[in-house]
Amino acid sequence: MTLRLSSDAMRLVIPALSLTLLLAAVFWLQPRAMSYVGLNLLFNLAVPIALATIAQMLVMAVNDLDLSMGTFVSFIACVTATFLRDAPVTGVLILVGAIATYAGLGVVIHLRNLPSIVVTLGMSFVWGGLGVLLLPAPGGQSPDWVRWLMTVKPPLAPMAIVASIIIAVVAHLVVMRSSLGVLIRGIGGNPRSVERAGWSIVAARGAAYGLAGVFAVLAGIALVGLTTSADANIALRYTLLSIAGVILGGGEFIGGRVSPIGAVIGALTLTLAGSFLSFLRISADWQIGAQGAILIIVLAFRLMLNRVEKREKGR
Amino acid sequence: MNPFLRLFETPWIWSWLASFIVWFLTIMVTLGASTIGVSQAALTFAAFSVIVGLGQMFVITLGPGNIDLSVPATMTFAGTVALKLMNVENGMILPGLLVTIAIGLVVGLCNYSLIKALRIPPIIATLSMSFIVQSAAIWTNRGLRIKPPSALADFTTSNTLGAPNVAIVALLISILAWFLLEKTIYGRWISAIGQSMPAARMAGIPVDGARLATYLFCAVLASVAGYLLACFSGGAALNMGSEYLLMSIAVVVIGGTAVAGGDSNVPGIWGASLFMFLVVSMLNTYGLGAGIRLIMTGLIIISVIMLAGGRRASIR
Amino acid sequence: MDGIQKAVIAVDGAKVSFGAVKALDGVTLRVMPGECVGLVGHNGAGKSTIVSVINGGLTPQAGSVASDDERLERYGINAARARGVRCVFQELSLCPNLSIVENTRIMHRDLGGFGWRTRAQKIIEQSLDTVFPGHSIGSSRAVGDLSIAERQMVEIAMAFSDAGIAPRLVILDEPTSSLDASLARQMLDHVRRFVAAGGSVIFISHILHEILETSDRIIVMKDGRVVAERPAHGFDHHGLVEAMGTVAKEGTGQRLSREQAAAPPILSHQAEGLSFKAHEGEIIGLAGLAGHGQTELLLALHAAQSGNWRPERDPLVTFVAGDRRLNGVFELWSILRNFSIASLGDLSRRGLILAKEEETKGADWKRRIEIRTPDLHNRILSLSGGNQQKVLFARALATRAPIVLMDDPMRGVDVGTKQEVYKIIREEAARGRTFVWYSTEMDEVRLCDRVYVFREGRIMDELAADAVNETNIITASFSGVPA
Amino acid sequence: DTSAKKIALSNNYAGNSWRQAMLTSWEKVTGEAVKAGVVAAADAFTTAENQATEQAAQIQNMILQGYDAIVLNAASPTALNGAVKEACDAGITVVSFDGIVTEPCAWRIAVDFKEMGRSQVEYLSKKLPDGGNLLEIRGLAGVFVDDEISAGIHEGVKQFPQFKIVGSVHGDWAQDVAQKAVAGILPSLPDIVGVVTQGGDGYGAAQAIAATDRKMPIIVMGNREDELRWWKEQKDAKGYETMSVSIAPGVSTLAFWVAQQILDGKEVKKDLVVPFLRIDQDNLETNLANTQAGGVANVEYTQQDALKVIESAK
Ligand SMILES: Nc1ncnc2c1ncn2[C@@H]1O[C@H](COP(=O)(O)OP(=O)(O)OP(=O)(O)O)[C@@H](O)[C@H]1O
Ligand SMILES: Nc1ncnc2c1ncn2[C@@H]1O[C@H](COP(=O)(O)OP(=O)(O)OP(=O)(O)O)[C@@H](O)[C@H]1O
Ligand SMILES: O[C@@H]1[C@@H](O)[C@H](O)OC[C@H]1O
Ligand SMILES: [Mg+2]
Ligand SMILES: [Mg+2]
Repeated sequence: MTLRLSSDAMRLVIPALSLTLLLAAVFWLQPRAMSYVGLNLLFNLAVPIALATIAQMLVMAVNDLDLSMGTFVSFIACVTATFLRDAPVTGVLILVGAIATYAGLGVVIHLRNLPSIVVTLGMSFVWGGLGVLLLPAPGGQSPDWVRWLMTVKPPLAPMAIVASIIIAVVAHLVVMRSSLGVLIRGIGGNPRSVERAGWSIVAARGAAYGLAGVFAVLAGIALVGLTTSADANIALRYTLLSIAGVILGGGEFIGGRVSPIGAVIGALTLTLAGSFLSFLRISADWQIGAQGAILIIVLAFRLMLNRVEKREKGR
Repeated sequence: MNPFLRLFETPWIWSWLASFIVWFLTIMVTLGASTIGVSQAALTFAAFSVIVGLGQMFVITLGPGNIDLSVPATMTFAGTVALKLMNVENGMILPGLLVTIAIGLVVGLCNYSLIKALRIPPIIATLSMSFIVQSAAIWTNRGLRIKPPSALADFTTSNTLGAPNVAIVALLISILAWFLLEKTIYGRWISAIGQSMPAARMAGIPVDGARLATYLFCAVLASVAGYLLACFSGGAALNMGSEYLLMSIAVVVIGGTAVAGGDSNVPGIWGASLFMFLVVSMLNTYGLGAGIRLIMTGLIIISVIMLAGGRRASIR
Repeated sequence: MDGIQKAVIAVDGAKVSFGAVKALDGVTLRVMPGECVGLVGHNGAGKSTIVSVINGGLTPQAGSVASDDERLERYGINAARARGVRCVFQELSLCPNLSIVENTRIMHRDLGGFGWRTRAQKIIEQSLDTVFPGHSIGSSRAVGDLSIAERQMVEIAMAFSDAGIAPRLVILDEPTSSLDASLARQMLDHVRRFVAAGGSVIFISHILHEILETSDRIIVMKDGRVVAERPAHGFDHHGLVEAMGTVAKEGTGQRLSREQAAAPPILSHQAEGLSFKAHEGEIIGLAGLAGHGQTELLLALHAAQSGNWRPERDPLVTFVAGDRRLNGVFELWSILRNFSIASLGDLSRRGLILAKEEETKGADWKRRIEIRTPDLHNRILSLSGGNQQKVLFARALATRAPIVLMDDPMRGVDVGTKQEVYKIIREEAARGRTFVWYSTEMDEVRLCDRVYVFREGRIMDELAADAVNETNIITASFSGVPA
Repeated sequence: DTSAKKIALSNNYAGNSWRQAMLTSWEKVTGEAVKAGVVAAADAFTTAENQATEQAAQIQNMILQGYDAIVLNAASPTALNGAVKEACDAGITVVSFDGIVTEPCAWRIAVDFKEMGRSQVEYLSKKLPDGGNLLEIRGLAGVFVDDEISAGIHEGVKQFPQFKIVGSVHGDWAQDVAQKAVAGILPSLPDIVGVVTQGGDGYGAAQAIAATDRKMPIIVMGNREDELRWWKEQKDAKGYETMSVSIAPGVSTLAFWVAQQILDGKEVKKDLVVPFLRIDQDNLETNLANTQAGGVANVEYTQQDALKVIESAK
């Protein structure tokens, strides 16, 4: 065996390198960030994004796309800031129901052979509406244990870093190492062969969606822990962020090619890119445009490394 | 099979059926007295969704992952620049339109350059691009609302033979789109690309040329929609396109176009656009609050797709 | 039951129809332990359909399936697998995004539990080593990174692998279509070993000598029915072809060598190794072991000659795909649209498609190469694999391009059809068309005027006229000494 | 002395004319202040997507950048509390305005949005003593300002029961959205005498109604130039009467001065109230003349004005 990286490992190297470079740039612009507190400030809001990105990744692993991720996380945030605090039992029941609904969606999408984009587009209205019903105006309050969890100060590394590592490891074990994970990715790769091996694709798809629901629920809870309260629009941007995070992390839209560790890195990169920009002090008119530019630059970097990799492989 | 039953095999019938039901429920509130009013309003506002939806449909036809998220920003940018250029003068209407089209072409070109040069999924490329275009819109006029030239304002807000002018414009564009898809080589090309890009390439289709043309077409339609909408609503605003992000995608998919690409559908866009407007009007009319209204909208979208979905239309 | 042995699988009077098409019209078939049953028939004869019935993927509308004399009422995929029925399908059916080990996990449902990776790895590596001794496929590689031949090897090894329930009946539906001669040999040897040890095999192939030498018994199907069933020694090549009902006009073999080299080349390419040249009216073969750079050369020739940005008014090259799922068919489209896509330039005026001319040309080619379908407006996927391949042929030949690039295009095409296509190729070449033809079948390579032999991505040798023969090609592909 | 202090503006949204006017005022007033050496820097930051999470990250970055004060127009009154608390803990002064935050450590410069809604109905009751049917145009669902103004309007209707709200749509504070929503519900509505609004939606409503053959009701305007100009045209043509009310975008400059005063060591009450800016039939012309084409009627504050506001709150 030569020392050639597997395509899975290569999928990881590129996002990791982009993150490192960006982090170096941030430290250079703002040396203050190079501290326990600084790192936490840079990354703590990436924790819920990372969870949502993993959720999106699970859906993408079975060749679907979830356009309701943002509204769903918002809805969960509303539940967390209201029921989960005031009536924990009801709150937990609602969360379980939400996960079951997700799994159900996976089943329905499979059985009726529906395009996931449309179903989740429809669901995005439903979750949004439920969120507005729960919290017509922003409010509610984070349960104390959630707040504690998100502001805990572990030794050595700040919460944001520890949490990101835990998320990455758990997701990696579930998606890349477990039988269920293989099955889910197999469906993305070639559903027919999975079916011919005697598996129930419906169940596996349902499981993928259900698992996505679990991670999305965790994202909503974590988010409230950071913001202390919620509203129906609080996480709308998670839909696109989570998709971008998966892609940045080396995942692909079809074919079941995903990388959980990459997805977490992608989420961290996206968050960091925002900070990098604000440290650059760009004129107000172009601040929004600069966000686009940075996405382009990070992806261009990914391409460059990909090229290098291809050349290596070619010989 | 009898022709009536065959109608139910067509992918667009469900969006039409849904919008008819919603239309009927809406006018029944006033026992039919609001028929003309509701119909005209629906046609008027559906027209804008139709125009952006058509462009989005062409892009979605190109296959999985193809979607243009820069539609809202392009609408805003074109609307603001055109109105600023025309500066309420009727003589500048044509130059305004030309600049609008030019903006569409530039945005489309940038979109495809990013997709091609960086080999990134279109969804991310166009998202990045939309931020830049939105910034350009802010930079050019900082949100000032300039009125449209009076002739244009009159044109966009009035009717011809009872049909709203904007709806007539949308209809003409739809016919053009249908013609492109069904009768020209270009239509075959994009359908082929949507089904399999490698196969299209090996069949000698100029894949990049066709995809570029499609992104240009989508961006131009978005900018024209922005131009018309700005004139119709009495001025361009920085947030005027934001509604049309989800809308442009929703009308395409509800209309029966295959999300996986390769199979598009013009009549469905009309059904879906009318439906999206009418369902909000109906729920408003019945006095339902925002929460309930959103939930109902979502459930109706899912029901429509459940009825229409599951059967892959066989196309010739 | 007449013998002491019970049939591993016995299908009795199976009927399957898809709409108007009777895919199976009362097929009775039994497979005994320790025998290899060869299954042949023209494209669309019903071979793949009976395979689906046996492996539980398809429930026949009439008839029954029995195993070990036990009639199975609720027969399905899992019941079949539990009885040791394994299948290598006609199209590749692994998950390309997963590693070989992970695919093994998918194929064996009860491999789960802690440490399954180690177990799966052992199982598949063992099987690969047994079937293809000396292979160099690492089991941690992703299937998508493998060459098409390697993938087929993995599938075959997968079917023979044992993870608790030992395989008793292995169905091989055209398993050698992407394997070169030496790999095919290894597989066939393994089939004999497997059968000798008491296993059963159903072997489907259009390469008749493989069937003749490997099977104990041969079943010939035609139009959904079994039309002949005899011990293998009861058939010879000719008899088999006759039983299939295809009139195989024996190939005239070698073409008369002509004075092409004098004309200036119409296509040339500097690949690694010797340089590639093609002259007008030549049939050029690309030979060598499968996956040694032939397809890459074809793709490079195609890319160099076709525009990605603007349509080519007079394209120089056209392409016939071998991997039709990947770069051949447009699945949503009708047969007609699939046929006409490459020649739309000629079927249109100012960008507008002339529907009538499209229909006429389609009907014309349907007749010429006998595409088996009642209506060209049917979807392409309603055709059998071989017939789909014919459509791709027609697509390329119907263009005006003077050069036709062919990427092992006869995979899964039946003998009769092959002969027809060979004839068409010869005629077209006589009219001045040039063919560049990659083939894994020696018979086809021998039809060429000139042959380039590949090894490890380079052109190692060039053989012309009388030098094009099996010995020379094999010598060149293995020794690798450029002439 | 605050000449070494750095102040940042954290703004969640720049997508409408009100926000653009707000940013322009900020730039103008703080630019002069920096030049005069009152403060060392006053940088404005806007988030791309109008989302609380994004703005929370922005505030956290400001902490890292070492600003002494953050002036804040918040995407949510509560969702930023975590980040605001972190800023306070880092010793940073946080002053919120327009979109205020509830975190106790921050200052608030609030407009009484409820009163803004109620006063609309009160005005209508004077113009139309007999009352009648009203159409309500709301802002963006789920946002604090929308809820407050709407609550005020409903309070007003309770106070003047001769009015009845027969329809309610969300116009998202945007003319085109309002126009679309109104056009959709209008055909099914009975006669309406008035339209109560939130700002940025009056002109859209007027256009939708003008497209039908209904009599033009009294539409309460929201200080946008296009609204005022339309009103002026109607007034000149047929004596149309209404009023217009909104918060002045220049409050951003008041917030700036308040932050500067706090940094200077001044005792300032945590809750300050600014009056909303109301335009009536008689001062329409002057206000219109002072409003930039396509902009919003505005008031900018000086340091003196700010001191007055601070004093009067004591
Ligand atoms: N799912 C299906 N729907 C419609 N028709 C089908 C289907 N499957 C098979 N057929 C038809 O059944 C007939 C038998 O097909 P089958 O695939 O069994 O042939 P085959 O003998 O395997 O041919 P080949 O040698 O080309 O592989 C064909 O005419 C085919 O068109
Ligand atoms: N979706 C479908 N619709 C209609 N017919 C189908 C469909 N899928 C398969 N068939 C039929 O099933 C048969 C089997 O197809 P398959 O791809 O297995 O080819 P095959 O019979 O092995 O052909 P060949 O030997 O020519 O490769 C075909 O004859 C085809 O007509
Ligand atoms: O911030 C709000 C602004 O965005 C909206 O347009 O008008 C009311 C303001 O409070
Ligand atoms: Mg077959
Ligand atoms: Mg076959």
